[in-house]
Amino acid sequence: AEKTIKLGVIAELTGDMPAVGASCRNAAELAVKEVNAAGGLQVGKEKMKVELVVEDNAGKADQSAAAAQKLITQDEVVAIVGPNASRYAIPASEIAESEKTVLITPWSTNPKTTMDEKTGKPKDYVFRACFIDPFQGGVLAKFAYQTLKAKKAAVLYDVASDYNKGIAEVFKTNYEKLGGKIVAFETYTTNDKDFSAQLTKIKDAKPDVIFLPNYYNEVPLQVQQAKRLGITVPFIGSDSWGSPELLTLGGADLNGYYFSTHYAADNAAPVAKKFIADYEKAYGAKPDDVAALTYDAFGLLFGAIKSAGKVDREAVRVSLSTLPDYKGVTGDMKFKADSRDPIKSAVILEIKDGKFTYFTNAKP
Amino acid sequence: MSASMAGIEDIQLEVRDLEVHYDGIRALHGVSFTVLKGEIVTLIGANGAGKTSILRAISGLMPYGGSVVFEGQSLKRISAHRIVGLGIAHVPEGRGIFGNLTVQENLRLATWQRADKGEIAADYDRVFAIFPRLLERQHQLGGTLSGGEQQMLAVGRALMSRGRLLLLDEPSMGLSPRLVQEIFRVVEDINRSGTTVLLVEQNANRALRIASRAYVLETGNITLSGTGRELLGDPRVKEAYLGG
Amino acid sequence: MNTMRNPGWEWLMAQRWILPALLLIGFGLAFAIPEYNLLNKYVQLVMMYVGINIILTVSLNLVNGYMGEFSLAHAGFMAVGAYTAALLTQKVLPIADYPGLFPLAVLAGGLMAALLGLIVAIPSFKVRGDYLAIITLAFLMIVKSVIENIDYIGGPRGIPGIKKLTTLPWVFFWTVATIWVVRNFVYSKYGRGVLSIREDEIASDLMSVNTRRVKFLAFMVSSFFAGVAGALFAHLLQFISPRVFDIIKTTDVLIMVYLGGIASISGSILGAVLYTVLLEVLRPSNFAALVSWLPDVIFDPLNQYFIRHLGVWRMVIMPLALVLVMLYWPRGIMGLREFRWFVPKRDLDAHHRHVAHGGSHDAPHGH
Amino acid sequence: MSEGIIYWLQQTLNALQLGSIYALIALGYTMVYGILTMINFAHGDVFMVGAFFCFLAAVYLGLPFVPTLLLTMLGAALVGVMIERLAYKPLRNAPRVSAIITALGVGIFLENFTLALAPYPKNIPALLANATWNMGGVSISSLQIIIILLSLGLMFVLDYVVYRTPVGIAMRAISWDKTYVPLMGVPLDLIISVTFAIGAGLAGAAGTMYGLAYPVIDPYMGIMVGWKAFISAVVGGIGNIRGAMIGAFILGGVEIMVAAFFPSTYRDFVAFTLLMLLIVIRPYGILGQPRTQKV
Amino acid sequence: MTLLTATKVKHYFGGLCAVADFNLQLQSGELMGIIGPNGAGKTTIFNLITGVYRASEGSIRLRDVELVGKTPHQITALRVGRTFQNIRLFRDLSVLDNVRIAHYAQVHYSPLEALLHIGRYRREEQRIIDNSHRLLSIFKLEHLAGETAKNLPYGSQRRLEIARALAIDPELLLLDEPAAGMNPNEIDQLMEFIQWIRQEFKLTILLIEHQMKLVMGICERIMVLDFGQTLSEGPPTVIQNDPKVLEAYLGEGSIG
Ligand SMILES: Nc1ncnc2c1ncn2[C@@H]1O[C@H](COP(=O)(O)OP(=O)(O)OP(=O)(O)O)[C@@H](O)[C@H]1O
Ligand SMILES: Nc1ncnc2c1ncn2[C@@H]1O[C@H](COP(=O)(O)OP(=O)(O)OP(=O)(O)O)[C@@H](O)[C@H]1O
Ligand SMILES: [Mg+2]
Ligand SMILES: [Mg+2]
Repeated sequence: AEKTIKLGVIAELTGDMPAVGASCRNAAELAVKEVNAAGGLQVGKEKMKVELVVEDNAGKADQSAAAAQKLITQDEVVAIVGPNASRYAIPASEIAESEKTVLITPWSTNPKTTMDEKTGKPKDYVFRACFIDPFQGGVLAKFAYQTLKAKKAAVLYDVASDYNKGIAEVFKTNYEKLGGKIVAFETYTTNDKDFSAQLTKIKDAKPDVIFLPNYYNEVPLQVQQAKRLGITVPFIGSDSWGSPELLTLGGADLNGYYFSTHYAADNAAPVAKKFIADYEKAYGAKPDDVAALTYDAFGLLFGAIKSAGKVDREAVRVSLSTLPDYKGVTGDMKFKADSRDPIKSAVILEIKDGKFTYFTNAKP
Repeated sequence: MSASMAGIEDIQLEVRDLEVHYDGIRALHGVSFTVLKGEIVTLIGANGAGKTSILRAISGLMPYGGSVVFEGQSLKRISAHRIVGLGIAHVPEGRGIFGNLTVQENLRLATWQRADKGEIAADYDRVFAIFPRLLERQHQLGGTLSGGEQQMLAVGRALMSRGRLLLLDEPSMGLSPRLVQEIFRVVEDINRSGTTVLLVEQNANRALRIASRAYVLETGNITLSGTGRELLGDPRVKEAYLGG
Repeated sequence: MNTMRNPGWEWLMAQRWILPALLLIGFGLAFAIPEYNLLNKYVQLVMMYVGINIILTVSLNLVNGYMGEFSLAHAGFMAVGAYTAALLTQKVLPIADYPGLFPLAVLAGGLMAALLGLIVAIPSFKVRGDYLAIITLAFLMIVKSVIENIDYIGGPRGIPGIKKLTTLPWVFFWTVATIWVVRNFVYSKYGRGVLSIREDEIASDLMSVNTRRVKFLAFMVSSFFAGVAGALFAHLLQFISPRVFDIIKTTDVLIMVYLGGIASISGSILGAVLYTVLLEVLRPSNFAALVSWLPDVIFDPLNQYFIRHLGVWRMVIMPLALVLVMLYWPRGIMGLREFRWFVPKRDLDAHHRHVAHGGSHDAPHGH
Repeated sequence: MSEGIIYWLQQTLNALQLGSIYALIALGYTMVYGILTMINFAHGDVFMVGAFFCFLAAVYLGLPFVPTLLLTMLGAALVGVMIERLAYKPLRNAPRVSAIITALGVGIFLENFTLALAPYPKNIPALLANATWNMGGVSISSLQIIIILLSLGLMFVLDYVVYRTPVGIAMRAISWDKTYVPLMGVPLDLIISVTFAIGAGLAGAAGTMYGLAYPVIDPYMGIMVGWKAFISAVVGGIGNIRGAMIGAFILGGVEIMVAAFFPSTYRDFVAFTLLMLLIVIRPYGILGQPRTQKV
Repeated sequence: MTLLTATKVKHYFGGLCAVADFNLQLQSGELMGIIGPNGAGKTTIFNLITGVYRASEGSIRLRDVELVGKTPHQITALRVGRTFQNIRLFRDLSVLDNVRIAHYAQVHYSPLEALLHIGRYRREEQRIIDNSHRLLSIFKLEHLAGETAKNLPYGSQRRLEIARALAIDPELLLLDEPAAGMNPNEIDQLMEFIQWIRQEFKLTILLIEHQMKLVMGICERIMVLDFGQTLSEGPPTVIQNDPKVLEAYLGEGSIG
């Protein structure tokens, strides 16, 4: 039989964030289908087909590790894409690191995912396709203070979720450094649907802007409830807003608000436009940022394998870390020699007429 | 009077070759007997002889082999709550009072299958006339009644369901001598007013005295039968059940 | 009690040497497997999960099965053990220089969990049934909330980069220790006290059982081993966060306990093995590999339309299987029964003193 | 009005709304819980299925509010009865905990089965016009009022059914001991099925109302809600309708007020500690009574 | 010598006064009966003595130890054993375990010895097993040692309950309606049996019973309770003919 390149995916297909897992799997399958449709990947002199092994982690840390171990030792994949949430990506990355296999997490923004806790240095084999929390928190603080000219800000975030809490804290630090005042720093817990107590408190504190670094399935509820309580100030958010689902779920309630994310569909490069069209054709829905980042993770991998010229884990790692500027759906990215986090920029989108519209590019 | 001499229309309950199993172990080995209209029939037997099992089978609380025919109708595949509707009332062993219901609610529950409002009211009066204590305790929770009161309630409940055949499982258990007398008197009264009674009792002396006929049950088999008087005089019964 | 009457089985169960023999072989293998890579690392990892799950299941069975309460706090105790041990190995003990200190950390995790077991044990003197279930649930939520609010231990971000100290021999050792101690407990006056509390607490007290002391011990032993399991888990996964120990984790352990059977050590072992292994076997690619012997005409469409989508469906199949098992064995597969290997010989003999040789059954409720 | 009072009033209103939402779910929960004394882990998931039925009816059939609500209740009731017949009835004479675990299994099944069909969260359209009034700084919405009234109304209806009607007496009798219930002429299976149907129908209604109040639904939305219903029912006193209501309001009140007057990070800690103390102080719930069991 | 003294014991359930003014002096070695109408408070008195309920007022002393305020297991450890009006065996446990459990206070090993099966564990366990078997064989239950208690016929369950009560090595044995559900013939056997264990185990017995045959047959002294108060007290012959007792309890008729 012909030789194939085996790549693994670990996705949150079941458990607490199935939508993330579904997008990740969809984009992965799309990426692989495209490559194979083109006859396969050019490795050295031959074209090789790509074979995908998708594993569910059931939204559990231990199953993430098991899935990683299985993909590496049993399926002998060349590299792994996923998991997405940091709390699943970290245990999987520990396995990848000790088994010397490249793992790219599309969406884990926790700095610790790619860092070796013991040495304080970056891990050798663990990469990511997205920017990290401190970067984004900084961007947003600046945006709120300088662009929106908000002197007082309130934050409402999920205290039980690493991502939300991380960004909220970075935002707070940076915002205060700029001279702004955080008038309310309120929390809730994952799966809460009622935020009225916290929002009433926030209303009482009279902020100029409210920051919601929360997931797109919670943000509409928060905004609606805030409006019902008579809160009129604008809201801003982070990349966790960046799913077209936000618009379906939130409707017109969200018009006029801003959030930072990885790319702007309407201001995108041709690669992105093509991806969006293909994805929509295949799955009947617009890709969210997890899908886009997963697609880019595969793009990075394909590039690395191609330039390595052979199907070898170590070679893939070396060529990935030295990959020249990669033009992906979510923008241009490149890994610095001493970092596993790509250098890439964020964009700020505005929600206008029920659509995401490009507002500005942002650097911290 | 024996069963064979009675006309078909007189037979109210006919039990044939009744077999019952618990966890695969046979507790009744083909028991047969009949109860005629208007009789008090008593079943006596040692602990574990299977008396309770017979009653449970008749009122459809457990599956069995053999047949049970009530007023010409086989009860075999009829569910327990329908059997009540057909006219069999059962005062179970241990009384089966619903402790979280008041006395009144316990009584009311037993009228589930009845629609005759006026007569229900009359039956309440009848029950309270028989057991004035229940009237006093109408609003007390069943679970806090004393043993004797609970027994009264259990019998009262059976009366409320207007059974033509009353199955009584050890109604005198745990009652003071005075109440025992009272219960037996009530059983006779109820019988006199037209209700057939199938009575299971440990207090063989008394039971045989009020019984028209009796059967002796030993480890799942009927070993003796006759009129109450006959058995009361039978030396075998005397030795095994009436004590020295 | 009547499912296993065939003579071969009877003979097997009567061989008292088998368990010690298995133990020895087990220990040998536990060292040999990682040393010589007899099995691939994925299988090794799953084996370690199985071991940890056995510890969790056997220890929870003590409270939920033997004592008949419905505790939901197990993941909470596990968290306490995990955090205590991880903090010790990360920040206090010089583990880098002396990896041999690891057992100390595990022990400390267990002890800390046992200490917090008091929070549940004390209300249990007064509160029972579903009301106690709420208390255990509240305990779990409180533990989670406390961890989330302490930034020093990572808050919701948890502790990454924990040293990988949990190895197959250690897991095996602790699994055996758990089984042994819990079994010893069960076959002692305290264990019988626990059983009698399940049956009838008032009567138990009136038959001289010091119910408070017994509950106290049962909760302590149970939470101790939950803590141990947590400590091992932390140093296997190399990462812990409050989310890892949420109500879902408790639910998993509950399923394993009741699947295997209440008040049965062999049942708990069975439940943990079945559940853990089945979840892995039902992974699409594993499942595909299992049925790959099928002819292509059958396999290809099966794979194309079903197996590849098993990722989501395995979580549909698992609970269905659980329901079916419960319908068939309402007390769990081994409910109230025990492999005679686990029953002390003295107990076995005591129950069969006057029963003719061979006319035996599996000891009821493990006695 | 001073700002402090407005704040107070607003938070009280918030508490009332959250409490009634919990009550809506807890009432159905406690019905089933009351008679079978079985922690019905699947209740929260029937509630979730109800919310999805509501979504289907509103979006795919384009139905207005009332038919949607009725259809949802009917659908949920059917699901409830099916679960009872297939998964609980065979275990009626088994230990209580077997049915609890079966319920757990059924719940997980419902979650993941729904998930397999609908991996992304769904949005429930606004079936009711939701007006918001501002009364001197305190805002009240029509939906809030509807939910509060609905849960109060339901409580009275259920309370009447359980304590005043023959069906209610039968239900309570079953909860005490079902062995001899048939001897009263009561069709045991039917009553249990009816109770399940009512309980599940209420879960469906709660799913709809919840969906309107918090319009984003997903397959796992029932888990936490199920636990909260369980807590409400137990805190109020198992099987006690009014108790469930009170329990729900206590839970809602504590959650809102702790967040309102403490740093909100401590909410869960304080709320659950209070809950624990409450149970220790009242080991049979607020309105519950120990089952008088004579020694 | 007085073994048990109760003075001015009162007990309320909510508003209900179940025991109004109970006084008792029980001599060591005595066999005394308590009778009285249903709901007179007889069982409640047993519950007060054994610590199931805490007396609202008054004092109950075993020799000079005050029992009010002690927990049931503490009282049991002072060698007070009892049976129940409604059988309360550990239904799902084996017959042997039912008896072994009641040895709890007499098994002397520490939790640590129990967890590791070391030290005194083996010796003590063996001793308890032997003693349990001894009791079971006295009650003709030895062949059923491995049987689950709930599968026993009613009569055997009653016997097992007494065996279990004896396992705590009581000095004072409280029997609550031991003859309930027995036919007259079985009651005869029970009477003999009670007298025999009394000798064999050197027991002081207090028993509640509605079967006059048994009460009048074996009790040396009888106390009649009504509405939580002593109505009459004395030897059987006196009680039998006391008009108050006839009126409140025995009714117009005979015994049995
Ligand atoms: N639930 C049960 N499980 C197993 N065996 C049972 C059960 N109920 C009764 N048996 C057995 O069936 C036989 C007949 O029991 P049954 O209760 O019918 O006797 P009985 O004549 O009513 O006795 P008693 O006078 O004690 O009430 C006995 O041997 C008893 O042990
Ligand atoms: N736990 C309880 N709660 C409320 N009332 C109770 C409780 N236990 C007993 N009682 C009441 O106290 C009174 C005495 O009850 P007790 O059980 O002592 O009577 P008894 O003399 O043993 O009667 P019997 O001969 O019927 O067993 C009764 O009126 C009873 O209803
Ligand atoms: Mg009987
Ligand atoms: Mg009594």
